[in-house]
Amino acid sequence: MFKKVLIANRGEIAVRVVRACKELGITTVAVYSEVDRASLHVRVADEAYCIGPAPSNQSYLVMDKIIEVARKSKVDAIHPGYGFLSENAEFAELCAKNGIVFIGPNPQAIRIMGNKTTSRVAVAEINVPLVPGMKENLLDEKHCQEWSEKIGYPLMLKAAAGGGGKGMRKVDRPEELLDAFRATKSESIKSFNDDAIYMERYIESPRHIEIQVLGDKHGNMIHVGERECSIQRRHQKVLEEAPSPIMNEEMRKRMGEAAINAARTVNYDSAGTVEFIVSGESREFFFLEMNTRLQVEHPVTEMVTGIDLCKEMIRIAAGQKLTIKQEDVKMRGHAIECRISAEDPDNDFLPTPGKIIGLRIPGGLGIRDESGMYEGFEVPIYYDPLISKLVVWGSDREDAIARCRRALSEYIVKGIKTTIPFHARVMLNEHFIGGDFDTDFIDTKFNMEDAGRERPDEKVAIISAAIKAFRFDQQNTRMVMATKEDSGGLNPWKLSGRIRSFKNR
Amino acid sequence: MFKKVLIANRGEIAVRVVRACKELGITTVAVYSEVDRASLHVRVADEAYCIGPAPSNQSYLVMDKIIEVARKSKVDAIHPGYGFLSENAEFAELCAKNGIVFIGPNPQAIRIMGNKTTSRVAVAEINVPLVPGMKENLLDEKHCQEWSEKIGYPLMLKAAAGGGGKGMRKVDRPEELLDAFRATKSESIKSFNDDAIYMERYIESPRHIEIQVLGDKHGNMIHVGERECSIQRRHQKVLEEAPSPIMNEEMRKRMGEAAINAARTVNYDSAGTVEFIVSGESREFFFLEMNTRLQVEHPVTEMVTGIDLCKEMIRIAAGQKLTIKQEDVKMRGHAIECRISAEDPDNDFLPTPGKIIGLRIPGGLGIRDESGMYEGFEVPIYYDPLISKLVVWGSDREDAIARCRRALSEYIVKGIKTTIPFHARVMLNEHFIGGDFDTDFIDTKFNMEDAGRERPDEKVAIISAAIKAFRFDQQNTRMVMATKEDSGGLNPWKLSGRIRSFKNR
Amino acid sequence: MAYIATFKDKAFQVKVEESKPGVYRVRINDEDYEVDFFKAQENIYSLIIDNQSYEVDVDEVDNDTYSVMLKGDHFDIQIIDEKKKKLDKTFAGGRGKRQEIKSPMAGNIWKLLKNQGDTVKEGELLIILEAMKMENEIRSPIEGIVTSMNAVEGTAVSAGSLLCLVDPHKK
Amino acid sequence: MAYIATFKDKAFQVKVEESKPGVYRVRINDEDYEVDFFKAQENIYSLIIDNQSYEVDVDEVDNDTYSVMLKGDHFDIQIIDEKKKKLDKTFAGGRGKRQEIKSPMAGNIWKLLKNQGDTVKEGELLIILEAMKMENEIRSPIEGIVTSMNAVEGTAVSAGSLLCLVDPHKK
Repeated sequence: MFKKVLIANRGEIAVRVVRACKELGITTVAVYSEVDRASLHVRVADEAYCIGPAPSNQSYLVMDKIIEVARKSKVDAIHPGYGFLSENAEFAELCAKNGIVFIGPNPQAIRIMGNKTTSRVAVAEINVPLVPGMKENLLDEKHCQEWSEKIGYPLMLKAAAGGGGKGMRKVDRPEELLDAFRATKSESIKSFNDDAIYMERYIESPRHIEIQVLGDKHGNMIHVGERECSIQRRHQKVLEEAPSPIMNEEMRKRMGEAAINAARTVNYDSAGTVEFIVSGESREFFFLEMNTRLQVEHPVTEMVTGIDLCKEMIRIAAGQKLTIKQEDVKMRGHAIECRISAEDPDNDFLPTPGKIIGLRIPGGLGIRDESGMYEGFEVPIYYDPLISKLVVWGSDREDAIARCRRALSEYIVKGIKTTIPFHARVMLNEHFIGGDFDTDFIDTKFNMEDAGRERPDEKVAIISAAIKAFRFDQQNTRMVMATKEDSGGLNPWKLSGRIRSFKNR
Repeated sequence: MFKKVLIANRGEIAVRVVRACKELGITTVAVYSEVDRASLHVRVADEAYCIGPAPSNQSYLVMDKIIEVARKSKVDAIHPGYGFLSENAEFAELCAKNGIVFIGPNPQAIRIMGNKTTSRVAVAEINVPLVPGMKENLLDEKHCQEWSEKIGYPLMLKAAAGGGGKGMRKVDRPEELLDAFRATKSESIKSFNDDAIYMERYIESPRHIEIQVLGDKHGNMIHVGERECSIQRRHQKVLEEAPSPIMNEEMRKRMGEAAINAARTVNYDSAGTVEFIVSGESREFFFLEMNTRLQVEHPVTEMVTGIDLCKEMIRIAAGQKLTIKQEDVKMRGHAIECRISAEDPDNDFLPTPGKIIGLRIPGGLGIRDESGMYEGFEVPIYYDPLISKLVVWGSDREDAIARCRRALSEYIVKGIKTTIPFHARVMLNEHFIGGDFDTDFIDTKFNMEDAGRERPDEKVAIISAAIKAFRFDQQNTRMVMATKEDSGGLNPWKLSGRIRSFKNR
Repeated sequence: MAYIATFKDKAFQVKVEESKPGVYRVRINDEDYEVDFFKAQENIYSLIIDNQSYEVDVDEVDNDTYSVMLKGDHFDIQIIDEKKKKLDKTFAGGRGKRQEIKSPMAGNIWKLLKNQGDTVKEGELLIILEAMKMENEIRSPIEGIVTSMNAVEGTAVSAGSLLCLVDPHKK
Repeated sequence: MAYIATFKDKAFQVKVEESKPGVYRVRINDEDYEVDFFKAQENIYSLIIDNQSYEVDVDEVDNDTYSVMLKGDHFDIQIIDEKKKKLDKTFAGGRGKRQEIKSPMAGNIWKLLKNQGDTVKEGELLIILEAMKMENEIRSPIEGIVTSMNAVEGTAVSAGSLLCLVDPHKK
């Protein structure tokens, strides 16, 4: 096993990896940008190195700086977390060149699976179902016209290098096609510096369901069940669960086998995720892409299977054989993850960087906190707004939702607005409770249903605000009085700053 | 199912029960003493009623007050938690008389199992093994002499009404017998207002292992595995785990059957615990007593079995049938509970009531926080010093210990001393890690081993304190200077109070 | 003390008095409430009203505006001293007067969609602000004319900086 | 600044200077340390010393005495200004002088084991204090005579109250 590991990341995922390493007896090395001196991952790691200014292209994304720290601190391996350098084949190769183990799959697997087109070509060969569509890229407008006739409407245009919901466009009618073609191309070049796009069928009531796989360097490969990730806002996952409410054993077996087959095409040798789009109507499933890293939502799988994916990934990288057999993988109960972001759900999810001045994290049975924040932490403006994940386990889906609702009611983050109230309202939504949703649900139906919600505790809110105003007025009066009496002529206006500072009591 | 439940308790167990009720959709009613207005259980419950002054015999123990609130708030049932009225048969009967369900077993079960002598008589009849000894009480010194010859040395003298480690005395030699007889009798009358004592064999390398049972009102009864509770300080449990490091399937089956048989003698119809003393040498096990309530340490069983004992207990009280069958009870992994108390482990565990001015609770996979405190909470002097329980799950015992060590290193409680450092050091102790301990381990071996520990980070501690002193001195100097310059002659000594208040920055 | 509370364009007459330490009598329009109000943590209060227990998170976000979190829901409530309210009326401007568009957060000006002199509709996009890897749209709250554009593309702004002014069309 | 640090009867010469904001140069006896000292939360500091990261919990418990928690271990460290240390020496009393026995916590006096005029051995039980359902034993730190017993059975005391005085035997 490794003696020392560098974590080339920040925030909650860096804390997650530090914890896994500590529990394995591995010394941890954190890297941090100048604004991240106060970050939790720096505080919990055994060693810490500053690697440059705040913007990630001057720190977390600079491969040479990371390698330099890795050599200086004499680590055996680097864990990339997610984002940043986690799916960069060049970085994985650079690690190898420097005699450092990259905790992830082989670079070739990253390279093939990192591109939608090459990955589709790879898996198509072994009969993993693909959304009916092109295996190559669109050449020009004429080519686009031709394919639209083959595929039919509605159809999707997608950036080959796309991800995170960017560079996708649904086209409903032929007259929209060419405008959409140009717009998708230009968005793709802007976002990914690559204008390659392709076309495929639009799947009705699409659900996003993914399969977690684990492969080792000795040819063993298992899947550890699915995650339902259809609760999305603008194509970004905001809430995930395991198992999927629409899954049964037979379908899980078929999707699991498809995922293993897809991973085998690149001799996958780490923890990875094969994403599928599933028609909520026909229950057909189609390969979307493979993520060659630990996912944000990996904890829900851990909660139901009892497998520590982060530790398994480290063990595999250290050359150990998988000790878990497919038949040992048993799902128990149900898990839900709420992504807690520094965003204001009552104001179009506007980011809300700032200082966390108060914090109460929910507790009790079945509650897991995956947090990168703490009381007093200043959420920086430079990085992703994800500050924490609340993961909840229950004996079944109904129990997990009830517990999640309870946990969210205990969760308090003061100083900045977060998405906690949004999740609390999702947990009360009838369609969500019924498992009846697709990837468009939040953007289309939920918002309308949510806006019309009742607010039975309006009076209590008014009472609270009024008493607070009253207490402030009383205190203010007392202080001004006291000042007049005691200060022997000191100008009370001079104290106004001080009085103000009492306002937030 | 109940619509509304009153929780006749305070602190972490009241919070535990409120959470279970909320997750079941039950409205919760808290009761609180005057000093407990700020307690967490009042904040998380849906309703709250003050029931009198701080001392528990004027509030939490006053049956009539509790019943009055129950009637006023129209609850269907009362959950007693542990301690207070939880093992009071009279209270259970009073509930019934008022048409309120007591969430616990039938009063007769409480009555019989609440007394060591009657419980021993009951279980002896159905061949549950007892520590070789008397089934009646000692009459006088002569009677004591006679029995000592039958049992042999070393032997134990025990108060019939005893509990919590009080009223027990080991006697090694005949010449100590009569003094010990008198001392145990007087301690028993002082502690329990009852001088009945009895004698039994002393078990070598005694381990305290208990079996959790669940029985319903329809005659179904299962056991859900054991808890190892041998880590004790002065006969008080401080750390528990499940499973026991000395257990195997065959022994679990035998002890589980013995526990079910013991519970059946009183038609046990709730969650309950049958405690055994096990010889660490011969592995013989003997019935000690049955606790007819939820135990402090119930969470470790929940973590390994996935069964919510608190919810099961409520469902049973509501008349539902047990849905879990004996063959469905599967243990997965290993769980450890550390009791976090307001006590100073570096000062003979002296209680440390006071205000919690800072709090960071550990997070991540396998960590469960069962806390009755929060930042800003003033731990009152009137009640038990238990303020929180840290419960940790791991894939096996080694993993659980590693994770517990990691979690304790993240746990910060500021303002009062707690037992967190004690637990951190237990997790490093070789005998504990090896599973090699008995109920005397902490009081005898551990303290010596612990006192001789190395302190490799002495220099870092000195650096931290010195920089803090330096920063204070700098700030102080700057402030005095500033005062001299700005105040135009104001006496700087007048500001000393203010300067002091900066000291703890 | 007498206040006017406003929530979602509804106004309520509110009277508050402290009946004993920590206990308040609150009248909202014609209903009376006896409130045990306890500060549990910084800006977090435990209220017991007729034995109903509430945990309420109240921040004063601005002069007279309180942000209240209660059972997972969010309320923005304005509390104004009754006397002051009368004064305020004379100054009342609202949507009929000049709008100062301020940056809701620290970030970078990614794009200007309008320039000084441009006319805008209500809800029309003025500026795109980039922060935390997200593009945030700043829209005009009224129909009118951009009378001043202070934001400059590619520059950093802090929360609360004036980005531009929109004046209503003269009527 | 120069200090004398004392931990478990060992004394250390300590020099501290701020080399740049938040970075301190600390010399302990002959060893030099460059310390990045960051206040993360109230009384909780993140230290980076030669790229080693430490989280340290430091409270000033008393004048010049610091309670330090570090990696699950606890250190009581006295930090005294070097100049002040020299002064202090003349007042040094320690175990040879009168001992004021103070209550370590709020509680009730459950039992007095000694009365005024009794002689006591070092470690002998003086008083049993009850708090949080526990009996807490107050013992004599020295051999001597109880010259004053201020505690009264059955009464409540607050933390820090004087319980009794023990004078050493005259030698």
